[in-house]
Amino acid sequence: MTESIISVRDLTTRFFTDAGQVNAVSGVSFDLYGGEVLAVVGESGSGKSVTGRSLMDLIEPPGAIVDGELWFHSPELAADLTDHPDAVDGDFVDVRAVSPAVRRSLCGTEFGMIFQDPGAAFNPSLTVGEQIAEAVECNARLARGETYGLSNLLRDVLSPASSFVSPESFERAVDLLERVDIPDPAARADEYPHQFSGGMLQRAMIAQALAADPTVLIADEPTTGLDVTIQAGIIELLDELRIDTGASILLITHNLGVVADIADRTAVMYAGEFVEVGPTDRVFDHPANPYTEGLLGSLPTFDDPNAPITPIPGNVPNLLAHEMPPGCSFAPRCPAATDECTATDPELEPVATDSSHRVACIHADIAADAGSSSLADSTLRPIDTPAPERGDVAYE
Amino acid sequence: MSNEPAPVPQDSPGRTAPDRGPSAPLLRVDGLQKHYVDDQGLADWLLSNDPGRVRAVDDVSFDLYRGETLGIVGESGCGKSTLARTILGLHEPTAGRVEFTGTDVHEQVATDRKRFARRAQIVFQDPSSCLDPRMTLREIVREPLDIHQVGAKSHRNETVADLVERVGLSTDHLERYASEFSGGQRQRIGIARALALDPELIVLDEPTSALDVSVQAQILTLLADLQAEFDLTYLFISHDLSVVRYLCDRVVVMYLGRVAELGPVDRVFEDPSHPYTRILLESTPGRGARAGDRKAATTDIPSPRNPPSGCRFHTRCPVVVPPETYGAAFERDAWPGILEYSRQVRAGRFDADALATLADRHGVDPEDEVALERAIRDRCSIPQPLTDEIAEDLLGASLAALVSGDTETALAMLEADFASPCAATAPPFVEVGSEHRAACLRACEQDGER
Amino acid sequence: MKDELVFLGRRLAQGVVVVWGVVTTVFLFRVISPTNPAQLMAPDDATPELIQQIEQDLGLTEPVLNQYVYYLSGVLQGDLGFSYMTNTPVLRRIMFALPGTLELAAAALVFAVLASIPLGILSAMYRGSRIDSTSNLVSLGGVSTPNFWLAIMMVLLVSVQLGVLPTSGRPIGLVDALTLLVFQADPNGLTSWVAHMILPTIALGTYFMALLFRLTRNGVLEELGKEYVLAARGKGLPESLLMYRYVLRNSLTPVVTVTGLQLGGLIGGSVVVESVFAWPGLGTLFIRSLNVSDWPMMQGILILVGAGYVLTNITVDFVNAKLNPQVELA
Amino acid sequence: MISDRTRTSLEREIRSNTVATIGVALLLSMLLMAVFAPVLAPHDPTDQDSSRNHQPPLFFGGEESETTRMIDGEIRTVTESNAGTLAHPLGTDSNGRDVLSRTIYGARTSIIVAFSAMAVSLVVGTTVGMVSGYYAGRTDSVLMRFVDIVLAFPALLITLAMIGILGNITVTVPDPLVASGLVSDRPTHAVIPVTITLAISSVVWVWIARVARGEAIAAKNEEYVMAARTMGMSNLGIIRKHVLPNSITPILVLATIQVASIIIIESSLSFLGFSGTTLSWGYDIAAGRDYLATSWWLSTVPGLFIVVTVVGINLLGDLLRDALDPGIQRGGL
Repeated sequence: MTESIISVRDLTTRFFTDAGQVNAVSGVSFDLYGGEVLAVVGESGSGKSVTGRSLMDLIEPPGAIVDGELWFHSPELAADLTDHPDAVDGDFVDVRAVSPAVRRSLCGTEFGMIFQDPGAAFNPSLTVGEQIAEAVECNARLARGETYGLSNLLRDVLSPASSFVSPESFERAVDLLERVDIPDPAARADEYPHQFSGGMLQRAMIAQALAADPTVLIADEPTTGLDVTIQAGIIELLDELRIDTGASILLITHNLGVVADIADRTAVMYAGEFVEVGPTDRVFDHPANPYTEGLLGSLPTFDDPNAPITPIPGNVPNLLAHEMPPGCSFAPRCPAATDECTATDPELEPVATDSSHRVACIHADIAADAGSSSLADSTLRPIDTPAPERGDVAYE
Repeated sequence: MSNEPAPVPQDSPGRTAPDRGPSAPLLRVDGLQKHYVDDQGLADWLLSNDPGRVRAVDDVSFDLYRGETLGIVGESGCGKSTLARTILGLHEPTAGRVEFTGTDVHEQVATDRKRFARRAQIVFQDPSSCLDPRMTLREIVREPLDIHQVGAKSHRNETVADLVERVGLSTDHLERYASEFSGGQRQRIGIARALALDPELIVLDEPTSALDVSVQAQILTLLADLQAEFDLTYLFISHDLSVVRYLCDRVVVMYLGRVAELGPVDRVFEDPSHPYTRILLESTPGRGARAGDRKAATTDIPSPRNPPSGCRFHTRCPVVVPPETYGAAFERDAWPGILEYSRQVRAGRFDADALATLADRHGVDPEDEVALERAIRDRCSIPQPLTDEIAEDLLGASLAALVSGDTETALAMLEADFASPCAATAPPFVEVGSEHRAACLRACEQDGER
Repeated sequence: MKDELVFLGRRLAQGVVVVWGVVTTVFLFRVISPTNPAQLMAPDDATPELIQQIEQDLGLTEPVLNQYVYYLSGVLQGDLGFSYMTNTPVLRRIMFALPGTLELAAAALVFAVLASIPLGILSAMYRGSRIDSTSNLVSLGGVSTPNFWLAIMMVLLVSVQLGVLPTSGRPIGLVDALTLLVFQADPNGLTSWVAHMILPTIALGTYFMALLFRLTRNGVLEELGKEYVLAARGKGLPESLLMYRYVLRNSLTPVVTVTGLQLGGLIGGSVVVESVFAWPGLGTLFIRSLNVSDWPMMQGILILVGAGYVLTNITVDFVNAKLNPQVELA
Repeated sequence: MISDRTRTSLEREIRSNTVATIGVALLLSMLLMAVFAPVLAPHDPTDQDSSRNHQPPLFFGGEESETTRMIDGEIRTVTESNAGTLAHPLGTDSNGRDVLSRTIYGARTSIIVAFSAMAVSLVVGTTVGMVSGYYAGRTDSVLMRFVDIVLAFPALLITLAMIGILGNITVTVPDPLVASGLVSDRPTHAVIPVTITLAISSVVWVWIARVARGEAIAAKNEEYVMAARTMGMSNLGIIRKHVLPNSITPILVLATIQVASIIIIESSLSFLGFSGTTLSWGYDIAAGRDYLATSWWLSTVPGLFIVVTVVGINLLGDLLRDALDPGIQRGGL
């Protein structure tokens, strides 16, 4: 539970558009621990989805990951890759430094992705069962070391039924559908995506992500656009899967309520950077960054209807490089901003009271020995102290 | 800007809330229905196909009083947006009436839409679609003034500038096109446009659901300020219970075109009488309940095209009323298990494959029907045997049919022998507290006991 | 099965309405046209009485509504009337000219499909490459060149300058050519058929080739940007299978639709191409009838082509609905 | 009518797309040619002279041949070269008329027919489409069935049938450039082929109507139209102020692209001999067919002009579509 599975260092993803360079993700570093749910929250355009897609290596032109390391805990792969000393550090492998083929095999098997809009992430002209079975099959073939050659393709083109998916894979797909609580899975496997409701399709999406027994699930806004009752079911399912399979979940969302319900730790993102990371209760009860505070203050509190809401003034900046404010990007909207804020861009530093809670704000109450955890000398020593065991730690 | 005469108080037949004194409601919705009927071609007529019918709004009644904010909450397909548009006369109702200060809205709209337009306006949900992209901020906010020829032309630009400043936008941006504003700013423009004619009622159709949290907060505080300043009445449509709780005085909870519960926000949300309201509250994220603690109704919401019989919520309801025929202990001991059993049969969870898996898991021979029946009862937590003998016999027959592979008969038997009154009768709308009403047979029982 | 019947029933009912409209329009054409058929049919020195007699024989003195009812009931029984000029049944003449046009249109369609789709896929896959820019240029030329001029230019180059291919006529039909081949083992018929087909086919098919190329290229490009293609990559699907099962199959739906619907356009285009190559088909027949105001013949051709178009439309919709699970049949 | 953003994206598109710029330039030169035909044409396009027939274009020909001619009352045998001359840079036809001048005048016919047919179609098609899409219901069904009927005929067949009905109507108008005395020795009147224009309009309006209807339906469901209704705006007002302005861009893009089809239909009709004027590209191509073996340029030159014009229009259409219609962007950002 306290073992780090992924260590991301200085991830930087940019888009090179006609309007200019967009700094979608600017030097993000974090660890994801075994079996935890780490939530990345932020408003639209904060770069949280791009972070998730960068981990999956799904950035398409005109975008590109321009910098960063993505260390993945895989002793087997590390042992295999003896000829790439740069890409290996102990049991960790830098996914960004390995060959594209190895990277692809990791992204399909060890990392599963749940997309925001399941309606767009399923091919409309293949049945849901078939598509999940494809994921199963890809994984099985990879395990057996089989490749898919031209002769296979010819057979697929010429025969009316696909020869790619074996009956066993299809059966496994039905099992997966049952696993995510889809009623009558055998019949639903033969239906097309448009015959599914949004909630059911999201469950099918999760089933597809589970096809390869992933170690890490990246869930990109898995409940957006769903009704609350359906959304609650999906969150419940994710929590259940985390316990059953031991997979870590990187939950990308804008819904603070969902975060409070399920996440062990929370990372708050603003303008392409992490501005605060820490245990969820800690971040929600004692926010150290004025932006986090503002975000929480913007939410109507259900159980105290008379509590006033205090909106953050202004708008989320767009991420065009030449339009970004200098220094701390939240400074123009920040009630506590001083001249200093526009001069320096703050780094994540542990707060004084709790080293598992880190914040990027020069006005926050930062631990005295902050300098020692700068990224320069951290190789794979987790930069975040491990997540507390669920419910074991009480905060003062 | 205000030149609307004060509405004449009307007699209201017995439905006025006691603490509002003799004042008549500003808006009264009475038995409103809006059904969409599919187009029927020649071929359908020849093949005598029944045209499809979407019961978007099906018998909705409530009153809206001057100065209050009434929330309408519900999930997608519950008909809340159709309701709003029908109230404003944008759709012709299939049945029922909407009265605005005592006069029928649809008669008024048919004869003089403009007069009604000055009394009721709407703010829309989608910031990308609510403004004409080819118009500037000035043109958009001026448009209602131009249509109604309010004041002198030169005066209108001043009114526009006032409105724009009042909603928190800069008059420097008057000549900008709608597409150049952010989502939150567009929503402010939409509000300024709605205010231009100085209406009494503003319908807010999910005005913040497409906005980020920090912007939503800006719009919510703006709406609250404007209400106090211009003495507005709001009909606030939303799916977000926290927002409704923050902004509204009373709330209508809708499910599949019908009103499930209605009452003051505090009472409805703190002591809900309808199981659907309870589930909505439990599902609302961030209320401290950890995932896994709730019993959310995770099954799909049925389609308003083919709504369930009786109480529309009974297919997802955790507290369906048991049939009356069996003994008193039946509900406590046997009913939850039987309910679970019938839901699983209906969902196809006991087909041949599933039975084989079940047998395997329980370590019994799949050919051994008695053992298999026991496994099913185990899985659905049905006690063995039921205290009521008749019930036991009937359940046994259904189980026997199921393990012999005849799922259809098993289901038919269940539906005949263990039919809940919830599936048969639509519950009446009963008083469960002061000004607090709900449509649930359970609530009726309490009502009867009182 | 019921869904399919309902779908077909509904579309056929609509189709019947459209065909009835076609027949009515075509009837009105004749009524409002200024030419007097009796004048055309009568000898030059005919007396007014004779002309009146002919008018009476043709039923032209009847009220228009009666004429309409006669015409409509005739059409319903497969009787399209008699040609003013030759006094032969219109239907027989049309049936005689139909194979020429059908063979030409079908050959042009096959040529267009075979040449455009592979090129469109390649272009989209290697966007910005030399293949792509060349194909784009060719397709721009293809949609911008009138088919009759292309035909003349080909005649000029291939036949006048090189002297290789025949430039006019249709000495033998496909059925006869095949009969000859099968029963008399004589391949000359087929060679002649092919030789005479080549130039007209290219002339007629080039525009559609260019059109289909653009559609295929755009379709594949659009499909490549879809999120489910990204998702399929994420799950590790082999790239070749992904191209086939996700990109190509989905992008072909509009191509199939347009191919079906362009049959009408091919028939229209064949009017001019037939005229260049002295091809005995519907187009030549139509122009000849137009020049002598032979309305029954023109009406017959228009009704046949219109009805054929409506039927093709229904077939294409049906096939698409069967192929594409998102389209509901009912 | 065009917003700043649209203008910026148009400008960007023009700057970044040199091919399209070439297209626009081609089209503009064709337009100029049509307008200033009397000034630009070196000869009267109808001026016949059998002594200089079948002259090849400049830089072509050059074979010498002996012919007998009557010169100064005597019959002499002279050696003549048929090399192209600067006086007739694109050669002469079988009647000795200047091919360049005829082609320049031919542009007029094509462009007059294309623009007037498109103008008629735009007015009729947009009106029908707007009414049909906005009011929906029975009006829509009736109008759309009618559209289906027109679409059931191939465009060329129905235009031919219309020509059969209308006969060959033409209107002759005085050429303003000649009338003003700017140039002389040019045809004093221009012929406008009314029948062809009407016949082509009778199909093209349908294409416009279909797109206009789709746009009207889309615009009608936008929330700003609902807002206008709650403000009490009349249906006609809504169509005029909101639906039409927001539908006009795709309609104009389609109209641009369809002008290319009209030019091809017009040239096909003239080629078949139904133009109503002899000064047209299609007519000259047809006339040149008989001399393919000897005078290749007769059919080739007018055809090239058609292709250049249509390419220009198609490039402009692609440019407008890319710049104005975000729905059909060419991938990428």
